[in-house]
Amino acid sequence: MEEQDVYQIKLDVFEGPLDLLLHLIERAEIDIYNIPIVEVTDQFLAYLQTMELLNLQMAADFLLMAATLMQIKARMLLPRPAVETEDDEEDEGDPRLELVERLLEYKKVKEIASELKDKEMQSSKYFSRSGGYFPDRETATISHPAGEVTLWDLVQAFGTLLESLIPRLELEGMPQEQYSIQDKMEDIIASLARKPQVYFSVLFANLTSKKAMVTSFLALLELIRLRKVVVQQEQVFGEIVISRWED
Amino acid sequence: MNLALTTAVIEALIFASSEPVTVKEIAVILEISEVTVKQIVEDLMKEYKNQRRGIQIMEVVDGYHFVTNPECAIYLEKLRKVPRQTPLSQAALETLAIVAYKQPITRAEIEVLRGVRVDSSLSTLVERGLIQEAGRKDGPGRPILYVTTKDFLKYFGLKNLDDLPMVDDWTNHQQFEINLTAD
Amino acid sequence: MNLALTTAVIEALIFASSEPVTVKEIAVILEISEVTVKQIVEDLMKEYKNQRRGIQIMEVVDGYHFVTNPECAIYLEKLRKVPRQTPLSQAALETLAIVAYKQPITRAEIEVLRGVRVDSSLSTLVERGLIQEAGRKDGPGRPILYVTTKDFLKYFGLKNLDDLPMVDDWTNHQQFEINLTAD
Repeated sequence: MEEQDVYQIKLDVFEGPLDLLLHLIERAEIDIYNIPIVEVTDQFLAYLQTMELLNLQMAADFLLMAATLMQIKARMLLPRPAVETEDDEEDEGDPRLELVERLLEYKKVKEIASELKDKEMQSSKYFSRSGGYFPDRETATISHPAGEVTLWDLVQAFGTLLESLIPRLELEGMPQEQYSIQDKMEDIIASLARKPQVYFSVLFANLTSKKAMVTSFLALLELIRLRKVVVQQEQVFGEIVISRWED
Repeated sequence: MNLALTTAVIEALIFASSEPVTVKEIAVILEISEVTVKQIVEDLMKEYKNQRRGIQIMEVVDGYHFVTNPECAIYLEKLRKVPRQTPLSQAALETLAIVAYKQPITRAEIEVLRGVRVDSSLSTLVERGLIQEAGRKDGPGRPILYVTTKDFLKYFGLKNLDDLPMVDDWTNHQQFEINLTAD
Repeated sequence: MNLALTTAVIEALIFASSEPVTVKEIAVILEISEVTVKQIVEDLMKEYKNQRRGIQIMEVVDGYHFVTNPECAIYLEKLRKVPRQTPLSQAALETLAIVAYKQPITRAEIEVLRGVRVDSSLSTLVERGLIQEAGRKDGPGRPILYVTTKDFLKYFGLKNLDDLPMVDDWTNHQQFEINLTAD
């Protein structure tokens, strides 16, 4: 049936039972203060059936709302004592009152949500500086953007690298490789022939043992001593960059 | 220290800070009056704006930061190195709307208003830094209270909570006592 | 597209990218020649330099990015010392714990462990100087690796990483192989 189709299409669109109820009321153009509870309850239950048919996970919230609706329906069908204040919509005796209030509140939530959505779209056109390339705490060090690093910095950086890498490597039980300082010096020069600069951490990232790292490190120191390479650091604690010695 | 250098330093401060810089902070750092700072920042803002540069200074929450010119947005989206903010889901937007207007508020109170469980949208919002925990409510279970963050204001381009759209009685925080019948 | 807008877009691209932008990337995005891009970027660089602005465009290994003018450095140092720290959120703490015990680690690996996106807590932690980028992992996409900083140790009163409290499973790496299904 047509009705069923509507439900099927809308299935995943509802944010919850209140959203569904609001939809049913708005679609039928019913006065929210005077909800035809029998009709709405039937439609709500039909929706739940559709969910079951489609094997969708029935949310507890929907079941709770169905129970609430049926309870209100039952109370509506009971004979009510005549009330004098006909024009008083907020008749305390009306079992629908609490539901109506919740629906009205929820309607406001939806309105605000859609305003926020507009604002989100609007402000998504402004991009701020992302990723913290020079985050707050390190900004001050930009004063020497390519300042040379001291040997001590390098040793420290290496120490940090070992600290973070070795436990992992040793636990992973990687096979150890054999390197000589000469081999490693050639490796570094070879990487620098391909690229003008190499990151310290990248150079050491593939090494699988402490010994290989120490060998590479000594090779690097030797190259620095021989003025084959220079090392630079863009920020304190930042990446150390190795490049060819120019001139 | 001349005006040119003062202006340059203010520009650098606004750029370098990871969070917007306040007039007060700049005044303290430069040892000049807040009035002077405000004047210089406003001139800088105008300068960037009039030159229709790719970046602009924007006033947010209680400070200033650099943002790109919205006219460049379509090109920036092509740059993969700009982390893409996925827009918030409808569920998250509804939960956020409630927190924004009713803060501080507990999870159970939000659930009464939305009629659904909100665990997952709450944690999304906390993860994205749009809301945060702010102590606990007195009473049974001492539930956690949530409030919006400064990032919430920044995210939606609001200067403060009063910038939120007015919605009937919702703007009057006192008036709305949440009835915890469903708890 | 006129020169003014092209220049503005290039400025915005250099500003907004989390990593330096290359001439080639800009050329592809704007659909103009690399020669033109290079000319415009160089003009922009000169403009910033001649005006002795607080921010400058700098050419680095793999592209261009904005940096602050070195003349402003002493004031930026002061900014760093202006206290403005709110306690870390639970989300940020969890992310930090993972980085501390699993470093070096990529964003995707952290997300597998936490089960949520961690962009925002990662950038908070980087901004606060508790973690930092440390090169890239070999493999597809060469994702950025994160490690904790010295400030992290200071902040938590640790002498070194070995001072971190032992956490059974976590220290046993065999048991805790990260499955990169989410990458």
